Amino acid sequence: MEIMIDLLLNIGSGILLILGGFFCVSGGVGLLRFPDFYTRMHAAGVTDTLGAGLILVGLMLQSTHLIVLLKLILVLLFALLTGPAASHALAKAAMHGNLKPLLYRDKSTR
Amino acid sequence: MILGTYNYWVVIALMMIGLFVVIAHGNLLKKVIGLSILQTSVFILYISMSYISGGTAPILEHGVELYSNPLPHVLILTAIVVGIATTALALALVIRIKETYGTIEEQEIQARDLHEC
Amino acid sequence: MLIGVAAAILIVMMLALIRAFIGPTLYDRILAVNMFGTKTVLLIAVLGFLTARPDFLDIALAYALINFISIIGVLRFFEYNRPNFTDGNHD
Amino acid sequence: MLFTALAIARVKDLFAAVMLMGIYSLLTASLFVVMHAVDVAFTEAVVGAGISTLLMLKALALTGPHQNNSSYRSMLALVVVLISGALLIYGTWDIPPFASASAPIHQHVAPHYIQNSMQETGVRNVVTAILASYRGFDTFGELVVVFTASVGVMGLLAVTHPHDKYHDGDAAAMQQHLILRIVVKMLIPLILIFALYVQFHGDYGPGGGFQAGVIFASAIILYSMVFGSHAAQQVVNRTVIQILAALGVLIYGSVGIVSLLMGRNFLDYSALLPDPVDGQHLGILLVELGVGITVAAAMIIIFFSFSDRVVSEEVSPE
Repeated sequence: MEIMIDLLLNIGSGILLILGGFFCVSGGVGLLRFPDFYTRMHAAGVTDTLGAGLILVGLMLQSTHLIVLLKLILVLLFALLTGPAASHALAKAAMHGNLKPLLYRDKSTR
Repeated sequence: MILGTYNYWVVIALMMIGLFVVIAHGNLLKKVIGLSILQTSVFILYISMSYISGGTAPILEHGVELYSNPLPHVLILTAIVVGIATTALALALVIRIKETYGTIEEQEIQARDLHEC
Repeated sequence: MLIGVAAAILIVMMLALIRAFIGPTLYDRILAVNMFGTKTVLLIAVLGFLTARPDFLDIALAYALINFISIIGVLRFFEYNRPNFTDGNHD
Repeated sequence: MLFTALAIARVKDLFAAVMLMGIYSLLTASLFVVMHAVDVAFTEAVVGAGISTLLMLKALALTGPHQNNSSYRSMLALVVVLISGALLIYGTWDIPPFASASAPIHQHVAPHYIQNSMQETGVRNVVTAILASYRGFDTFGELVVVFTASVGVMGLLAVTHPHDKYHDGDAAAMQQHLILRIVVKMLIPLILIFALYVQFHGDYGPGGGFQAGVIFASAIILYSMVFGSHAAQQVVNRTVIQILAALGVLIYGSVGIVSLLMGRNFLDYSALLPDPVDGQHLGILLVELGVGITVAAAMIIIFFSFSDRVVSEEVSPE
């Protein structure tokens, strides 16, 4: 029984870690390849929340001590709190800074 | 033998970049940035000296024998905080220079000094 | 497994770094720095597990906080310094 | 890492250079983690990535972002750099290879620290033990340097405008960031608690007075950035902070004096309690407290001096 649980935990954390790594990489590629700032921000947002969340939960399943688990939860909490808040502030600042989103592929803005 | 000391090569490269920035750029703020690159290269020098392959962080645990050398860590830890304090002082000086001279370009400052003499 | 994840994070950090270098606007650079910071948090957490010293998580925690603070600082700097920076947007 | 540094050297726009500096510092810190220097990585992370970027931005706001091309002497610099670089590389021929355990640096006092610090001080983190106990003199000196630097910044940037002329343009600008304000409100208590945890957990894990002080200060800085520096200065009174900065140094020094009065050497904490190990532990705790208080206060003073300057610059042309 113990071994089963261990095995399940390991497999679960492995899947989560791989998924998280995949989302991170795809977000990174998006950050590099997307055409304008706002779409890039969308890509970065994916890695900040989904990628980070999956990796951290994957690590949680592997942790053996309670304090480690607690700290991981705290890190996750911070990531989930600060990531979107920072993205939001960044988008707002960019909007105020007269950086227009690329809606169509034309050069005339307004 | 050459490959064995690659950490020093990296440190030297960083140090030289910092020095280059300090000498080549006339902007005082850029000079401060160059100085802090130089400073960081020294930190890396110390920390890389204290690293032992197979060792672990110098927080004692049961059953672990080989630790990194903690002494450079202490020196650098305090050096970083002192470094930020001195950087702040340098930046404060830059700001005062800007207020007095109206510029932070080295040559313009010297030109104004000569002009006033 | 953990090594693979660490490698993936490193790749992402490289990508973010490239974006920070070429970033056409300043906001792109800020975004790249922000992402770089969050990835560093993850990398340190994973490294802590890799070396079996989960004490490292304290550092990851501090990173998460400091990264946020510096991003906010940068943004606020823009909010009310923009007049000087209108021509600095494209370098 | 090298690429970052090179990019910093090349970029003309100072703002981009400062941003890259932030990345550079993060990279350095991860390098320190890889090299097992957790305490140092901690400090570099909180100081380099946080405070120093912010201070540089503040300075940038005061001096203007553009660099003049005329004063760019790359030839001379290149020659100097190449010559000194070659000399330094020549110097590495005799240096023992990277990461070998038999290098001279690992033979001198370090084994003593690692083997005996547990019995002598009762502190698990060797770095903390050395910092506060074995090399307490150094740390005291460095604390005084930090204190002096903060006094120097205060003296250089002291605001001459009367206080009631404050105009909090930044606070008004931040008023509309509702989400940000709420998130920050939630975060600040967490940061403060985390700073205290770092302060007192320094005996067992990475952490200690320096890091805790900076984290504490950064919580205040975050508050002042989002709610305006006027509001922040109502929370942390300027005079109180100045007194606190001196108080930290005084705590450190007086621990030393007390041990002197008990008939031992300056900063020999074994004298503080009947049991030498307990005494050491108490002494380290007190000293770290002093360090934390002074560092936090000094950072807050420096930051306020800078940001007041920004505000008063904005006021003066009107």
